[in-house]
Amino acid sequence: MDLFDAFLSSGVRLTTPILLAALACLPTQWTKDLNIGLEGAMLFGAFGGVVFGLMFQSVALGIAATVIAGIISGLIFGYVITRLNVNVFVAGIALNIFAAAATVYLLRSFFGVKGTLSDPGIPSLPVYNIPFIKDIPVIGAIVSGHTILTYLSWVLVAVMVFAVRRTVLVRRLKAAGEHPAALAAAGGNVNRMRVWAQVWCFALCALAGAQLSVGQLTLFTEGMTNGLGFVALAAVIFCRGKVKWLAVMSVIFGLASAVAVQVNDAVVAPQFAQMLPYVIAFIGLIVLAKTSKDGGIRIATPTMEA
Amino acid sequence: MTIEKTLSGQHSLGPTAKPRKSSNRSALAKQLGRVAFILGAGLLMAVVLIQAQGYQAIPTILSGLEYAVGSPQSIARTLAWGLPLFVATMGVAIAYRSGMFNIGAEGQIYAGAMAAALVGAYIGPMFTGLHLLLCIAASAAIGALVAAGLGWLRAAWNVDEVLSTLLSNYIIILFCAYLVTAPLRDPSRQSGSTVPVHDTAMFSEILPKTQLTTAVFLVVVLCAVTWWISEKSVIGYKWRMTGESPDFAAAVGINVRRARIGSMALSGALCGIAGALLVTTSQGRFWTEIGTSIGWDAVLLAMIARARPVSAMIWVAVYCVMRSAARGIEQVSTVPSEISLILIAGIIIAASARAGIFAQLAKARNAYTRSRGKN
Amino acid sequence: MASSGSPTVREASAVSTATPQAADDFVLQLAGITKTFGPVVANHDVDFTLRRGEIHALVGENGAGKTTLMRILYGMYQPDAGSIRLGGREVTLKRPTDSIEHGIGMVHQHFMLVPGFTIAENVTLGSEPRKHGLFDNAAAKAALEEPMRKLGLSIDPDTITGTLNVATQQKLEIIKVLYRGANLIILDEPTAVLTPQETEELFELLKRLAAEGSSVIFISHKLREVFALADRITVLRNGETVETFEAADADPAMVVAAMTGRSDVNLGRVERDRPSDISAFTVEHLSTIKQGSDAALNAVSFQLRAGEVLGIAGVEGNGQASLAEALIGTRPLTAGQIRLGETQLESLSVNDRRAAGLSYVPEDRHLEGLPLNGTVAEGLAAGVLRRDTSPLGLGAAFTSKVRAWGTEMIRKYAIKTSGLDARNSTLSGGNQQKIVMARELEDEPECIILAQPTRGVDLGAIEFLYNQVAEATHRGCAVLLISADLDEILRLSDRVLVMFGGSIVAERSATATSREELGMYMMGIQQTEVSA
Amino acid sequence: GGQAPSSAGADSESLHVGIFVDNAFGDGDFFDQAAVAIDPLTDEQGAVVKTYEGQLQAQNFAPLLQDAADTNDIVFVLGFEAIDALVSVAERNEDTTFVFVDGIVDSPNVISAEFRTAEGCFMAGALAAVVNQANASTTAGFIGGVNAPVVENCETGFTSGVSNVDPAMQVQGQYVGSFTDPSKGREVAIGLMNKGAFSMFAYAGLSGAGAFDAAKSGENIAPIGIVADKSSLAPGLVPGSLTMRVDTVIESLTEKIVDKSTKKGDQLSYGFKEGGWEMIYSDELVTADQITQLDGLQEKLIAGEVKADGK
Ligand SMILES: Nc1ncnc2c1ncn2[C@@H]1O[C@H](COP(=O)(O)OP(=O)(O)OP(=O)(O)O)[C@@H](O)[C@H]1O
Ligand SMILES: Nc1ncnc2c1ncn2[C@@H]1O[C@H](COP(=O)(O)OP(=O)(O)OP(=O)(O)O)[C@@H](O)[C@H]1O
Ligand SMILES: [Mg+2]
Ligand SMILES: [Mg+2]
Repeated sequence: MDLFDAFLSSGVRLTTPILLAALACLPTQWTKDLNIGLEGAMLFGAFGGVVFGLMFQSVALGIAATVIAGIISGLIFGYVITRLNVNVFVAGIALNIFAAAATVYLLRSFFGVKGTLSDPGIPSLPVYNIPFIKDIPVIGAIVSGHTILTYLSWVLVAVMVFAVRRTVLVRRLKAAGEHPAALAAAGGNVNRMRVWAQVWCFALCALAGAQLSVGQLTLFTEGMTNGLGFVALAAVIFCRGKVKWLAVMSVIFGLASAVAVQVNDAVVAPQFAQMLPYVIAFIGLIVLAKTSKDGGIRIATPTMEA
Repeated sequence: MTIEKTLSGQHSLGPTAKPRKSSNRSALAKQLGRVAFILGAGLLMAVVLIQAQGYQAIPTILSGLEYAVGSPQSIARTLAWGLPLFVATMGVAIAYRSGMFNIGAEGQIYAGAMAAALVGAYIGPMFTGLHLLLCIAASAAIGALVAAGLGWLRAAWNVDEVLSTLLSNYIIILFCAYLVTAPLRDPSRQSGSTVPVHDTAMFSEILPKTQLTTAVFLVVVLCAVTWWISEKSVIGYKWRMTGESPDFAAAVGINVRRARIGSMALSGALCGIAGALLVTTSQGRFWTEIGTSIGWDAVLLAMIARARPVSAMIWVAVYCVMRSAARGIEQVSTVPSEISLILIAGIIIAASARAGIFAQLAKARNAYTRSRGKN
Repeated sequence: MASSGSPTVREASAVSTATPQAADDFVLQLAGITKTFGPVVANHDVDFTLRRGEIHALVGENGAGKTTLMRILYGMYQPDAGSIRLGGREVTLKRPTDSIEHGIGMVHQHFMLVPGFTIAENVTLGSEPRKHGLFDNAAAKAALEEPMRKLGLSIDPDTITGTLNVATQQKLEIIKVLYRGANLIILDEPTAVLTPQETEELFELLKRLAAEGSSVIFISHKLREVFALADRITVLRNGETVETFEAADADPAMVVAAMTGRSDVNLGRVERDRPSDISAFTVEHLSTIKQGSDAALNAVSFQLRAGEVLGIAGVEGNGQASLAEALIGTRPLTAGQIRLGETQLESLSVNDRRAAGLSYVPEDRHLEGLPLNGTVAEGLAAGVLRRDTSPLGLGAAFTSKVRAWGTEMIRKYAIKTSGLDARNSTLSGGNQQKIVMARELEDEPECIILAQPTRGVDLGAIEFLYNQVAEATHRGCAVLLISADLDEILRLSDRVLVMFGGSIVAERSATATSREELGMYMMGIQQTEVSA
Repeated sequence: GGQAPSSAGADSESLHVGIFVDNAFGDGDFFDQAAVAIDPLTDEQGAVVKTYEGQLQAQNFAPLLQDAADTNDIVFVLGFEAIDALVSVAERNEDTTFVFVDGIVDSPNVISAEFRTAEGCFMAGALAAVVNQANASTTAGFIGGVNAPVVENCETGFTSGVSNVDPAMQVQGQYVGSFTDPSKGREVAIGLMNKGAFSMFAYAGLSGAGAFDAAKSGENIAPIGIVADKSSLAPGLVPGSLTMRVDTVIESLTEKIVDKSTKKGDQLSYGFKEGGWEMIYSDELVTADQITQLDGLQEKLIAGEVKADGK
């Protein structure tokens, strides 16, 4: 495999968690409940992947259990932001802090370890090397040699593109965000839509986290999401609700991270290489605000009434 | 069905306001009730988490509190830990109050710490007060510059400040890390840090062995001034109105753009000063992780306090006690000190869900009485 | 814009399209409905009946509880007490779908259309046609054909709704109701955004539907419309039923008395002195670029004399909002001049324009008029601060000064509130508007811009506010009155300008024109040369 | 229910030892290796051991060190960031003996114990070169956590170790940029592999776990462990580890302090000779001949015949 192929392959791997998290977040943007707790949800997903994997001694069961836990969390989160009327921005920030602390707490309580949970018993997702294709330059690196979750993330992109065009559900999700009263008046259930969006978000974040902990690695470390959730958030914001652009942005961020990994400190200081995705996102944010007619996006921040 | 809620359009922190009681006493009672609920919820979570670790909850909490506030020394130590946090939280709160969600506090703290460390190390030595003044001024200036720049992007080009400040954290922190690992590194040190500041750029300790320095006076002054600007001054009125309703502010002739940039500048300046305090009260130099998570703490605390300066100060005090107690608990048990972060996240949810919880309870009670009535 | 035929004006003698029948012909009976929101009693023991084929008007002042009652009927709110009978059978309506199933349709006070959706998507929202579980766009379009034809609407169902004008959007709301096959149709203030001609067209349609057997509940603040359309009129006051009239036996004075509980409400022109001849405010060739849904200004010119009230009539979205914002300075100009007395305003900031003597009552008081979550004191403070503080604004007298002034304003404008620290959102619309008016009029401006000053304000408060405006003109203040309510314009103005598509298309003396004439200009059917 | 919290400062008869780390235990490396000393200290020397975590917050260091001074006779301090606080706290607490581990602190009140990083990493380099030669690879990989001096020192030692064994062999170095990002660490390892590296050495804390994980998942990598025996991270694939005996250093220093054979202000240095570093080789992956070759080199290093910094 030559270096360019290696770079592409690395880029695809680094794209997967970002893409999954971004796909997770997208419906919450439709319902105008943009969940900035992605980072925390992913961290729980990573933790769940390892813990459930160990518990069931099967990666498939482990991931299934993680996703179920994600769905339950989504229901709770949805309840909190709809029925209990907690601002989603506040809840998201609290979730991030909570996840960082709670995973450490649980790690200590249940496994008596700090920092890393690494165990030979942790199962991992297999990598599929597709015959013939794997030997084609460029294509091979992109298509072959990844985990099922990478392929699933791209299937989900296609599913979402289709769903946006054809399904009633996506229409109602969007209506719940754009004009909730209209949906309510038409007999739809706004809160249910808002909860569904969060359920989807947490389920996919569970996958994104699991991809990190049992897909790319077979261990869990504290704070192992390392800001990926925020990068995914940036991708969601740039795509302006469009799945195709979401995929494109995720790939750009994935490749930017791959560059950071490949570039040697003789070329540029590692800090600058690491900065790349954030700088791209920052510039993108400005360009987006300058070029869009309605002047950029606002995250649903809370009103600070007493 | 809660269509009522969704019909009101925006999803706000609490349900739309009810008529405010005119008497101050009932307002106070309501406020106290709120605090009691929140602290009760926090205490409940603490008991559960400690019990789950196999310890007796109450004695454990008490020994933690003993560590945090059991003696004048403990109180001084707890307070000393929180000094930068007080300033940073006030900074974040004043931006929130003006409708600017500055979650870039972390980055601005790093920038401020770097500025103070450089001024402290490369200028001087000189008269202590002056040297400290220079350090503080430099860090306030750099913090203000960063935040005002982001504020300008929002004011002029409508670049969402939540995301821009968030991303700025990473960029600033990485840039500072670059500076201390390459051009500004102290060659005698094995890790990335700047050379130490001169002694004249350090606050002196008031109570021995507590780390409580004369910086406490600066912090008191800063908090008081920030409170006054926010709540009492005309410029504070303009900023608050900009936060409350930018369209209203524009229509009555308040310069919304200036208010946004100005409040961000003050916010950034305070965060920068918080960074300076990290350098000038304890570490004496900048290193790659100097501000670890103080900015995020400030963001959370300002949010719990709903950006009200007085309540922000109270919450910071409560939080400092919690953190200190958690460190104390960690020394006498195996309960991880992360418990304080879990609690604070739980408390913020409890605080913002309080009204919703009571509404749900009332609804359940109504449904119950109605079903009883029918039978 | 399409217009149908030449509408004739009906006087207050309604044509009954259905003969009153026996009680068993009630399609709807509401009995003893009570609904509270916390301390607010929105409906108290309300009774209401509706006959088959009847058009029944529901009137009452703001906050009387009309919308609440209808939302209960539409399943959006649950009543605390009372019963709902449809066709004689008692029903529980837990959610809008329940009501929709019972053939109830509602056109809401505010548009319930998702701006980013196509027409087909919007109309079918909530009961989408499906094929294999997926949205069936073709079926949706087909189902729209019939109702669209009925309303004389011929646009591509794939058009994005947000790009349509308000009259078309209003029609879409009705198409939504028809699409669902409703035979009990509720319309909550449907004419607020329509021209007289469009209103007339809507009324023809409603009558046709009633004749075909549908029953209609019609909410309006405009008595003229009520008498033109309704068979019966029910009046609500403070959440209670006052009386139900047969339209044929009632007259407007009786209804107003029932609504307000007063018999001395003036519905005619507001008495004022004649304006002076001194030119006070001049606008020349004002132009802006298009922003949002409102039309861009296209070289608008006019002049106001001291003490004069100049009305700007027009269907909303034809540049009135742009005009108000351009004048006060929250919207940039591309060309033009604004002169107040001797001062050129066009390059000044909002604050400086205000300092020069311009005042502004914005159209949307919840967004621009007041800090809705702020206190009454904060809402009033802007006025006193403008006059009395240093530019840097660190003056310490802030609180005491504002409080003294605020207390004075509450007294002078009879603002009903629990005090200076009450939240603005807890005040009724009329009292909120009084805060805005107090703040702006106490500035003693040389010219004041009033944008929709009495929208959603009840009759009592309107009278009070009109008197304040009249008093200001006595002092020599020039008033630019921008309103979608032609009655308001005709009652208050000396001259009327009509705006269409961002330009001024007509100038008339208020006493020498009629609603119908203005209506023609508002629709852009006629155009005259206007001298600035 | 549950147990009561243990009260601080109980049992004043026995020896009290504190271990302070500037971040937190669980780094998988240095700090955890120090924690290994807790059991022997308790069992063999009858000491009461307490740990303190600075959580990388500057305001925590001095108060926690003060707490440690208040309760303990001897306090071991690990982590460069705490040096400033250590110096000032040690100055004010004459009764407590402070030991800084892994570096020299210029203070008359502190005992310093330094590990000669370059010397240890030299042997890791030598192992890497030997393993590479056996596998026909011409490149060795070095993964650093961040570009801090201590890591760069290690890279220097590693590079000279490699070229001492095989002057023609190349070293590819790459920094992860974080000590806590194993998934990036994995990508870096794979990146180095694609640049031709076979054996590689990760001085990168938790990020280094990524390299072992890559090997475990089938990438063609021979990761060399640092600080502790890391063979369990990729069973059967780790040719050896450079272990850093923080635990034995702590134990032996405790003994020395108790029997007063060392005193404040002393500066001790640890290398292979003093038992600070130790190489562990895998019997399966490294032949007896190779081990002999490496042991020989280690002897020369100890004797000063070869220099770890390549000079
Ligand atoms: N969701 C709500 N929460 C609290 N109070 C409400 C709510 N909806 C209506 N109200 C109150 O109920 C009363 C009746 O309101 P409603 O909207 O029914 O009046 P209305 O007759 O339709 O007025 P308008 O002419 O302004 O449309 C008002 O005083 C209002 O304050
Ligand atoms: N969703 C709601 N929640 C709480 N209070 C409400 C709500 N809707 C209306 N109100 C209350 O209703 C009162 C005024 O309502 P109303 O519907 O009469 O408004 P309005 O004056 O007609 O204004 P507009 O016509 O511009 O909406 C206020 O006291 C407000 O607090
Ligand atoms: Mg209404
Ligand atoms: Mg209303």
